[in-house]
Amino acid sequence: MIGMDDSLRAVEAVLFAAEEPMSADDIAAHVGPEVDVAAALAELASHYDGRGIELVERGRRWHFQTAPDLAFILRRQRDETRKLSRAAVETLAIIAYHEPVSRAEIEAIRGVQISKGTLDVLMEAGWVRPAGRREAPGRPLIYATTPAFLAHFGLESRRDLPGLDDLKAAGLLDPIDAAMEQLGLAELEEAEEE
Amino acid sequence: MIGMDDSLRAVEAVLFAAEEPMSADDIAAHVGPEVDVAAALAELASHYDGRGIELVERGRRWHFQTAPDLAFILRRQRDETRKLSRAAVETLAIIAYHEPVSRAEIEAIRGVQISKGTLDVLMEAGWVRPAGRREAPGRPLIYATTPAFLAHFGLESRRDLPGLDDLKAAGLLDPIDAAMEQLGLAELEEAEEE
Amino acid sequence: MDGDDIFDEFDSGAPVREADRLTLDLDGWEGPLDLLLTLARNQKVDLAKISILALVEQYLAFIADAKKLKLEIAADYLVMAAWLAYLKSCLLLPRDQEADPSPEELAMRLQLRLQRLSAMREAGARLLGRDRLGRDVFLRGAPEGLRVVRRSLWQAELYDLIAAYGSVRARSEPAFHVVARRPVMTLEEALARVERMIGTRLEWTRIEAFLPDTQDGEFRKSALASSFVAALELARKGRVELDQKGAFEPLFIRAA
Repeated sequence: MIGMDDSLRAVEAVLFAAEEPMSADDIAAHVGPEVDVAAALAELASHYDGRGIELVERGRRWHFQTAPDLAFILRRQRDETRKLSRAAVETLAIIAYHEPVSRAEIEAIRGVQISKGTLDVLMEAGWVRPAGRREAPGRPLIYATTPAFLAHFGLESRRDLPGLDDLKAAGLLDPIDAAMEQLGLAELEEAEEE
Repeated sequence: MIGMDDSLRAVEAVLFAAEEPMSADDIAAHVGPEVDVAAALAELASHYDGRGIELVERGRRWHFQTAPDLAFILRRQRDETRKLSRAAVETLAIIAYHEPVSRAEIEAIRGVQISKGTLDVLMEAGWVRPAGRREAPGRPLIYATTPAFLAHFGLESRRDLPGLDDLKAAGLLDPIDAAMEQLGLAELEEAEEE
Repeated sequence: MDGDDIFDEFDSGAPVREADRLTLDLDGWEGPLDLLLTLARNQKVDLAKISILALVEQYLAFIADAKKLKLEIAADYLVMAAWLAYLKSCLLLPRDQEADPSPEELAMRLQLRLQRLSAMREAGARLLGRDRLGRDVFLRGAPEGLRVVRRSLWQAELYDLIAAYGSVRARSEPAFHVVARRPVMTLEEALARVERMIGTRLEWTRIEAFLPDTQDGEFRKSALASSFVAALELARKGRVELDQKGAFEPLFIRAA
């Protein structure tokens, strides 16, 4: 005859090592007929109540599980600062200057196709959101910037973005630069396909 | 600030959910810096002492496992682990007690060449790993045991290897002098010329 | 006889073999040291106290028996036998004071080797006998697992944004390409000119004589190239003949 303590220990170990939830009969098959499995389960459940793990019954089967309020600990979040790719920055700029725009319009302005991932990244960053559909053939999705976009870039509103004349004055529309950048573009696009 | 109870619960949950033994740092990464992991581990270990499950330290990593005396209950639900060959067992013992050792040193102790497969089996089991090269002529690869070796054989550290102190005291773990193990080949050659 | 199979039936690590089986069984020994160790154990004393001489006798007798039975004996067993025979003679013969190492030293080394192997064999057996993970003790059967969720914090500066827009717009500005006119003689012009000038000239004339008179170096180059191709074309049609003594030599042309 196994004492109550040993019964408890046996049931505890069997449930711990089990790969699936176990019924009382499953457990009895392991620990032997002399063990009062129901009593052991009840005592174990009360012992683990309020601990980091608990013993739970689901459809007459028992298993240990992590206490639900601690689930967040099992998913550790790690933040990584990453720089936006060139394609993403250009896409974001086009959306900011032209919003709302469809993907086809972005591509027309950029002169280069954009991958699905590029828009995803901008949406993940919280800077771009889908802003409905254009009432035009195909009803394409259109995109716009978010308040988080303005906050991140320190803008009161989109009107704070420098206009084309300002860009020209700052030399940012210099065609020679553009030609040179275009040369490098093919490689950049390839790099984005990671 | 998390209270002591919550710290305990968090560490307990992490160790229960973990798929592998965890170092205190691993645990801290999940439960957060405000938890005194060492204190929680000590308290948990004493809480589980004598239960059907226990908290053990193996090579500075911690895990829960079933109590050894309950093996008879649990064994039947498992496939018998594959049996190791005598060559593999001896090689494992030599590595564990002498580490790091080169293959030539293992062969010197056993008096026979070891087949390539023997070390492979030990590495595949995750018990042995290459541990760099000896700064000696030929720069031979040297081997050592892993944390998984300690975990498998229930050793807190290599200091717990059975009989380690006695073997040391008897000089049986002194560095292997390959020349000495050769029994003096020069004399042998002389003998053969007779 | 390497006996080094990975998974055989042996799981104890501690060899227990019957003395009377030794003479018949040469398989299953893991080398001469293994055989020696088993013979030594048959002396039923502490390895530190065994008689090396008796052990040597046993080993040599064993090998002799095996030879009598015409059993195949691996070379390393024979090497060990030779060495042991040498050791035996050293131990029995009058002492050579010069000998280094001394026979006693050699005997002690052999003893130490046997002790070492024996110690590791026992250690292996003790390891295997421990409460082993996955055999005697078990990890949690269905751990939830721990996950690390990576969250990207995207970074970009306002300047990057504006500069990117500038470069996009600059790229899409219509570009004007002005191609400067260069003085060239077309192939058609050269063909007509060479054909007209060659007439029925039967004397060899250098191709340069067919070029227009010009100070413009670029135009002259173009005219030379076109005239050369024109000459080849005319030669193909059988209207002219070409002659050149060697590479880079003057090229001569005449009517065919």
